[in-house]
Amino acid sequence: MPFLDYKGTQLEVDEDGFIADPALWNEDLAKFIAETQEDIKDLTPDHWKLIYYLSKYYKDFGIAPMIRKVCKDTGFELKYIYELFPSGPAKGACKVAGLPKPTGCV
Amino acid sequence: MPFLDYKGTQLEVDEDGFIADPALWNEDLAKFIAETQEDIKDLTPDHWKLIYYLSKYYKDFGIAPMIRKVCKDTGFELKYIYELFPSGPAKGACKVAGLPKPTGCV
Amino acid sequence: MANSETPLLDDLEKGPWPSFVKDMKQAAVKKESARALLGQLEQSFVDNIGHWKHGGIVGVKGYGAGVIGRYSDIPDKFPGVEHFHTMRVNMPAGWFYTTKALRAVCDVWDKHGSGLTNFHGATGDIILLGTSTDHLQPCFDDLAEIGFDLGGSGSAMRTPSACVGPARCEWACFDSLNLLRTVTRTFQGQMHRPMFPYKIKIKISACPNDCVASIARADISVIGTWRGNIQIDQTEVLACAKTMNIQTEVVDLCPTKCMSWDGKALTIDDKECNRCMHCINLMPKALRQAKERGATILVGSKAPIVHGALLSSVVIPFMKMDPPYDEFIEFVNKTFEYWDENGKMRERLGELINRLGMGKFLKAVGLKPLPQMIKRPRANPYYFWREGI
Amino acid sequence: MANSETPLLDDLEKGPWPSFVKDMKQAAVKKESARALLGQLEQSFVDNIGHWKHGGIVGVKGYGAGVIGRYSDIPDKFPGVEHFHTMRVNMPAGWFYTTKALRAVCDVWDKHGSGLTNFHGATGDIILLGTSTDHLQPCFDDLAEIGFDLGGSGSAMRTPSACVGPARCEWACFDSLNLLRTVTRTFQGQMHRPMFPYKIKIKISACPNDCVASIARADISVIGTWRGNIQIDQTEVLACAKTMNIQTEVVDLCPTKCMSWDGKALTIDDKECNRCMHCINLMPKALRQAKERGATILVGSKAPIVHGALLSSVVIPFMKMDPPYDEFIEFVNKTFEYWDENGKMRERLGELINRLGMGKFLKAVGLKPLPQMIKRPRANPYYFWREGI
Amino acid sequence: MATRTDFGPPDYETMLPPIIKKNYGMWKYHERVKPGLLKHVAESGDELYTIRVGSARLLSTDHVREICDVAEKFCGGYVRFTSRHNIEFLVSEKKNVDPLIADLNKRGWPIGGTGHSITNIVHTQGWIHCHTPATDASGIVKAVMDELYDYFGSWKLPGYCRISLACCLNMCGAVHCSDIAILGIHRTVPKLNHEIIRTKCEIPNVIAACPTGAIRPDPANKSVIVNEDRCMYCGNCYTMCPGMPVADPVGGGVSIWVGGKVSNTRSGPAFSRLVIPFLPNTPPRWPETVAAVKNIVEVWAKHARKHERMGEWIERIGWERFFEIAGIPFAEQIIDDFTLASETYRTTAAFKW
Amino acid sequence: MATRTDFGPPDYETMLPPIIKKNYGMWKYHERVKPGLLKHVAESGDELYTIRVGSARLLSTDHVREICDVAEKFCGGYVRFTSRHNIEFLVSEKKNVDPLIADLNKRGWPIGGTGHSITNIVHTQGWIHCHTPATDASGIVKAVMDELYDYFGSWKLPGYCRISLACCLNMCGAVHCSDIAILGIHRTVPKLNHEIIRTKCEIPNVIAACPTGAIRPDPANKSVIVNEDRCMYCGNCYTMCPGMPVADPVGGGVSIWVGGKVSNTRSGPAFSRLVIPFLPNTPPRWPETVAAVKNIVEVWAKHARKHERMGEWIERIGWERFFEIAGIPFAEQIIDDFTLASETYRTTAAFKW
Ligand code: SRM
Ligand code: SRM
Ligand code: SRM
Ligand code: SRM
Ligand code: SF4
Ligand code: SF4
Ligand code: SF4
Ligand code: SF4
Ligand code: SF4
Ligand code: SF4
Ligand code: SF4
Ligand code: SF4
Repeated sequence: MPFLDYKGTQLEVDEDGFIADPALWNEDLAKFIAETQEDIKDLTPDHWKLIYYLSKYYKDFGIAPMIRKVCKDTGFELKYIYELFPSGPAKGACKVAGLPKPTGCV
Repeated sequence: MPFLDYKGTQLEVDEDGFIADPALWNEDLAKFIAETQEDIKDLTPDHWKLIYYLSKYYKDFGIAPMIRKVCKDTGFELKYIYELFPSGPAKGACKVAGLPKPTGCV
Repeated sequence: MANSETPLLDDLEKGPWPSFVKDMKQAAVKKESARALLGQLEQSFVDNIGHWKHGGIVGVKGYGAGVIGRYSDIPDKFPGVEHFHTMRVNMPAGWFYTTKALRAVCDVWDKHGSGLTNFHGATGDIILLGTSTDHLQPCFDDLAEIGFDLGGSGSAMRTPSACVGPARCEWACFDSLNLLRTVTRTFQGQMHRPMFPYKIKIKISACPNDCVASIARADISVIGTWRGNIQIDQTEVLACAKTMNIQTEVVDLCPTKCMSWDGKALTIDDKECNRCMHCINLMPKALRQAKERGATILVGSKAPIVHGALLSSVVIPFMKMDPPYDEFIEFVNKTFEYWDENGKMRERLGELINRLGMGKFLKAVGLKPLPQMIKRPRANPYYFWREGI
Repeated sequence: MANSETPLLDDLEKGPWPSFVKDMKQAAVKKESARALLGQLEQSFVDNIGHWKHGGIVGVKGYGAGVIGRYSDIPDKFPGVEHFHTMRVNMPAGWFYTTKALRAVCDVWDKHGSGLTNFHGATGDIILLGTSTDHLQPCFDDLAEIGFDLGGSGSAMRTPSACVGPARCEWACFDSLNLLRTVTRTFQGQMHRPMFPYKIKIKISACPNDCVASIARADISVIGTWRGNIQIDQTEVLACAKTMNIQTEVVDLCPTKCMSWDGKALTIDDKECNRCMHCINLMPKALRQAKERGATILVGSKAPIVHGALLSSVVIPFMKMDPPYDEFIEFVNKTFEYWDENGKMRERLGELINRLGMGKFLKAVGLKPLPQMIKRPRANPYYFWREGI
Repeated sequence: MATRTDFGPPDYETMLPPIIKKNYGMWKYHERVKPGLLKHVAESGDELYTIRVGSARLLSTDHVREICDVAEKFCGGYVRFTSRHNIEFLVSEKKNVDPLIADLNKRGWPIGGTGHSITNIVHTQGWIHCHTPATDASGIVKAVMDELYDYFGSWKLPGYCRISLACCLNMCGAVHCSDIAILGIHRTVPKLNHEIIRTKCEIPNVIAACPTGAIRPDPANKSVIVNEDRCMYCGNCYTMCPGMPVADPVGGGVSIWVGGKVSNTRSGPAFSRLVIPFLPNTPPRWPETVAAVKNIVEVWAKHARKHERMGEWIERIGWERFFEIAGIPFAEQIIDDFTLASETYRTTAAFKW
Repeated sequence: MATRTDFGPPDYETMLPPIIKKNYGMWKYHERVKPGLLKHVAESGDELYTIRVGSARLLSTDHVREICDVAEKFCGGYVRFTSRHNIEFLVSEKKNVDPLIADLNKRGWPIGGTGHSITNIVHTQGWIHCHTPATDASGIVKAVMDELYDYFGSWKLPGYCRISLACCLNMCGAVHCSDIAILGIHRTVPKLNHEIIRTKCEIPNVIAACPTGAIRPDPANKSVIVNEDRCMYCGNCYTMCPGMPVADPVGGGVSIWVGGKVSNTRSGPAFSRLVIPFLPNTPPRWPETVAAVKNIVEVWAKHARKHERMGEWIERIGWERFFEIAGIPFAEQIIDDFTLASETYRTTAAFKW
């Protein structure tokens, strides 16, 4: 497992840059991941809206929401989500929001 | 619905002699039903064992136990149950134990 | 009757087919309950709905089965059918009767019931149609007197039945009536005292024509069959050829296409024959089953409640069927045991097998898997590997 | 190599069939990652187990699909395949290439990847087999440069495919390649940005021979068909008769038995023909499909995960298939909509239809029930009565 | 008195006519002499004539006695019934055959039901005795048999055609495997009586009884809730619980199923399949049902090949063609949506227009 | 840089050789000249020759370039691949056909795969690239095709025989509808790593992934429990969750399925069915698997009628007979016990000994 240098500590992430222990997640870490892993310098309110939505949904249901639901609930179109997170809701937004790495068919 | 004269009050039973409101059931009523409906004058300890077993099972699970279970749990053979209650566990014992009338296929 | 009380039913007295209304009226002459039944039925014809209350649980002493309780939902209008329970009376095997026995049954029923009957119920019992609670025990006592016992009902083994078999059919591969007698006698307790998760039925047909529809409506279906070569009498074949087209009617319709006919002789490649009976049915004089005979045992058929109707499926391709039928009785016992132990409330044997898997059933009753048990292998890759690796 | 490091794989260089090991070695000469792959595969041959970690989720900007992430589980041993992602590159319809285009792809892949490919993946894509995370975006950019886009992956519409059709086949009942182009272009978004409950596939075969196996592995299967009479050229029939037995090879094998042959002319009772193609396949010069052509649309096929494999089943017996294919595109859109709205996570269209009922699907996409949609009617009596009574 | 129990039915051996006792298991072949008359020949050379007589099954004791009269006069006091509830007179002396037939004709008792005829309709209780019917049994049977009467006593049909009737989805009998099945169906959801449900029903069993999982518990009320969208009116909950009746004068009616069979001949056993989802209850003669059954019989008779049963014929021509030839409109209910539905879908592009 | 997206694949029209552009949609008929050589004749009279060449599918870029060399030399720089991953050289001038064939022969590239031959084995990634395989793909395919090589370039078979391979139950490809399918299977339950399950897996999805309902939540541990008796090792939970691997060196292996097809010809599309539940993984040449496949091909070739595909032949003779003729022992796993199992049971007394 690779490690990232996060505020002097060694933060464990997997090969795809997802943090190894989702319990460590917080807003600051989100910013750090966004910048180092996703090349997103500034998290706008819309970024945060999506991040909070995902992290709350995961806490409530133990799964990531289906994309259709994400779009419906946030009011964002999928294209726009890709503008916010160019690697997309799964690889990008979920990673920043501290969700476990999406699995299933690729 | 027919009524039985039970200690001066009118006890509602159905055509088959099952009491209309199982909530009214008590030991004394059991004796009364046994005598009037099932022609059983004396309820022996084995009668009671079966009666209590049925009424507890029904309270716990909301259904009458399957016969196999009755035999296993009471240790009574089915033939013996027919000796205790000549009309059998369903028509006889359940009636005396205050369970609702067994339904399903006849 | 100048102004009939049953104008709708009266219409069904007309027409060439025997009229049940006539019989009802005949009984109504003697019996108040039959009269009431006629009235209530007319009412149903008017109302487009049945007029019986739900359920009813009555019986005779020592038995949990054999009587179907029934009460009118308009007893004020038709007090004669306030109680109207039917008794299921176990028929003699093959539905053979002396008139003496039949008359005795009629006498008992005139004494205790409505004077109406079904010869027979769909399961095979004599149905004595309608009596009141107080008559049940006396009626049964009188039936016992003349040698008739009750049949099954409820969560019990049901009255088993068999085709006419060797009594009048040249195709019987074993003695269906004798086997039926053995089964009926062996399982008296299981028939009269419901103890199972649900009903269970056994039906016996002595050849694949299956004249009691056992494959469609018996948890355990016994169907006569044979091994070896169909016996051909070529002289009779030639005789048949005079009245029928052997090529198109017999050979071409053989499902396995294992027959051939050159105008002189009929040949059967018996190894490929699946014993469907078609050719034998069409040429009863010319063709006879092979001499080694027995039965195929199938399990699981039933009507649709709850998970859909099922046909029985093969579990024992061939079993010798000779008295005392120990092997079969042992199989039935093991099957009862497995079902009783594992079946849920109101789960028929076929449904249990579908739920837990045929493999488990086979193991429980000690049978090894054979290709004859399946039409085709599984198409899904979801199988277990139990023997360990 | 005096002492080969891959003795097991070396064995697979022998034998007449083209050897993938040779190709791997060829690539290994140039590419460290190909060399590592060879080593890790040999290790798998020794260990009897794969050596890839679970999952991997990587991609290119703006897309959620098209790349399959993969990491070695023994990277220390084979650092060359520590990252080894494949790219799914959408193939041109019909898998036609100019060598120029092919060479361009090879050049890009030599620059960015292992130098190993699959022509093609089972879904139809060009599979570029193995590169590292940092090369993904540049590789895609270079592919874009030469006009190749990525295909589908994940919970997206997958790269659709079509049979060679009118490009080289006389039996094409519509232009499969043109339709494929339209579908691919119309649904770029749904292919590149997963948004559905699961994967969804469209495959197009221009006649019932179904050379892309669409009926077995496409949520939406398009299969060419026709209405009217098969065109018979009796002269050619007679020519065929010289080299084949028309009676046994064609007429007798017609599943509907609607053909007859008297040694001079072939007759087809087209009303009874089910357009299975058998006769046309055998006599391509003599028989041609009728002139009114179009497609049958079927839905729901898939591999076994989770509820078992399914074949597609007919929902539109006949649809004209002419550009701009609006009717078909509308059908696809409605189907996506229904599935997306009702499908559970990882539930394929066929499974959804099985769960909620074909009737609901038909209603949702605006189709009326037809006997052509079923092999046979229901056998269970559990049906709804929705229109009210 | 200690009641005698478990003695079983009378031994059949005591019920067999002497000719059968003698030749038991030694029959050699049979002939179908004419409709309703079978001749069985034993290895011994003995000949047994069977005359099959149609029966309404619902018999008065007096009618049974009349049967006995006939049997005593011609058959030495022996008679049997068939698995489809017909009466069989067993004649051991050829000379008795014609007089017996004459006697039966005089009584107006129909002779037939053998071979390629339409034999008795196996049926159930209906409004006569059951508590769950969606239609009557005896009434429809009488009406249909009156109409198909000619087919009972003749051999005009290409093959066997077995008609059955059951008055509700419980399908007593073998309607699920009949050439033509007449099946009572309900079309209304149970009308809940919570008081009865609370006091008289075993709720877990009621819930388990529902094939579609439409019933869920309502613990607060000690009752149940029915998801009406999921209910397809099978009435199984009512079987378990008097508080959930489904019968309804308008909702109840008849459905028609075809193509089932039981025998292993040629194509083997098969289920009957839905072709007409609903016909109204129109006593006393159910003309719509009678017409539908007759149409199907006659369409089959006209198109099928010799020995080809309903289902064999339809499977040969295809169901899509059957609906067309029979002039039966296709209805959405015909498309299965229960557990094995996917097996009934058309998973091929080969079908007829 | 703003990446260009959603431009789609190259337009096929730019990839078609001139003869195809000219005669597009106007082909009249074709002939199978000899194994591997097709001749298509257009309404215009133009003739197109196609030479089909077997491919391992896993190609190096250099190999692809070599294909280009050939195509440039003989085919004007055009080439195509088939839906079964063979290479097709499209020759518009007849005179180029023989030289091309000679050239291909020199290279040792197999010509064939048309008509009643055994064409390429459609297959998957196996140990080359996938994370869930129970066996390898390319290795077995090479071993089997080496053994069946003669059938690729000849027409010795009675009909089409399509062989496919998938390395796990996900069945990438169409093995579920192949005449012969080689399918990787696992035989061990997932080895749970609760730490990974807890941190990396969406438990509700993992539970839903199990076809047999073997997984239940273990909320205390934020993990899951697997009912081992119910698990049939499909590996679907592993797809959803890295903490549940099923692969195992001894547990993994190969199963053989037969009788599926795709085309609508005659009998129509059908699923492949299990005949050999397990053969071990024995790289590099999987001799047991190769022998099993070869045996099935040859038994079919010997017994089937002309044009009769594997499944058509077996359905005609009966599966019980197939097991006998093929000498394959019957195994308990062959009897279905999944959701449609009842449809596969023998619901007739008619079968062969
Ligand atoms: C009387 C009879 C019909 C007739 O007119 O002949 C009959 C009548 C009833 N059947 Fe039946 N069944 C009768 C033969 C059958 C058969 C045929 C057979 O046994 O060969 C079947 C189909 C085969 C089978 O068992 O699956 C049959 C399948 C049912 C079912 C559905 C069982 C299933 O598993 O799907 C029920 C419903 C139930 O058990 O709750 C049922 C339930 C009933 C009940 C008890 C109604 C109920 O829900 O409580 C009916 C009582 C009617 C009454 O008031 O008299 N009856 N029932 C038949 C018994 C007569 C006899 O003993 O000879
Ligand atoms: C690459 C390819 C196999 C190949 O070697 O050709 C492939 C490879 C994988 N398939 Fe597949 N599937 C491939 C065509 C198919 C097909 C055939 C088709 O598309 O025509 C099927 C059967 C048809 C179908 O979709 O049902 C197929 C049915 C599956 C399934 C089971 C889906 C189901 O509903 O049953 C899975 C499992 C999943 O989705 O979780 C799966 C999952 C996978 C995954 C992503 C493994 C996983 O569980 O995450 C494999 C990635 C392998 C890798 O590392 O590269 N793959 N997969 C094929 C795609 C190449 C391409 O894009 O051209
Ligand atoms: C008497 C009876 C048996 C009994 O124990 O009561 C009986 C008696 C005979 N059956 Fe049967 N079958 C009887 C019910 C059945 C049934 C059950 C049913 O219909 O419910 C079947 C299965 C029907 C089905 O497949 O749906 C049945 C399917 C046959 C067949 C197969 C016909 C076919 O082609 O599928 C034959 C063979 C034949 O007739 O050629 C047959 C043949 C016979 C023979 C010829 C056997 C013999 O050699 O004696 C008997 C006279 C047949 C006739 O009617 O022409 N019997 N037979 C039953 C008379 C019923 C009735 O009153 O009409
Ligand atoms: C090139 C290709 C289409 C493509 O777009 O790539 C193709 C091309 C042709 N197919 Fe095909 N089929 C092709 C895959 C298929 C498939 C799909 C598969 O195997 O995965 C099928 C379905 C197979 C199945 O049923 O399992 C398929 C079932 C047929 C059939 C029906 C055969 C049958 O009897 O069932 C025909 C008709 C025939 O050959 O008589 C056919 C006929 C043809 C013809 C004769 C059509 C024509 O007139 O050009 C082509 C040459 C056939 C030959 O190989 O002799 N093609 N054909 C595919 C070549 C695959 C390969 O490399 O071997
Ligand atoms: S099942 Fe066979 S043996 Fe029995 S009566 Fe029918 S034809 Fe005869
Ligand atoms: S019994 Fe059936 S399968 Fe056997 S030869 Fe006769 S017709 Fe053919
Ligand atoms: S599916 Fe039909 S049209 Fe397409 S290539 Fe195959 S045979 Fe030709
Ligand atoms: S296409 Fe098939 S069904 Fe039609 S005539 Fe030809 S072989 Fe017969
Ligand atoms: S079919 Fe239904 S209504 Fe008719 S007797 Fe049987 S249970 Fe009663
Ligand atoms: S009638 Fe049938 S479907 Fe409706 S609620 Fe009752 S049991 Fe369920
Ligand atoms: S079949 Fe299974 S192991 Fe093979 S590539 Fe597909 S998903 Fe991977
Ligand atoms: S391997 Fe398959 S069956 Fe076993 S637990 Fe996982 S999902 Fe369930």
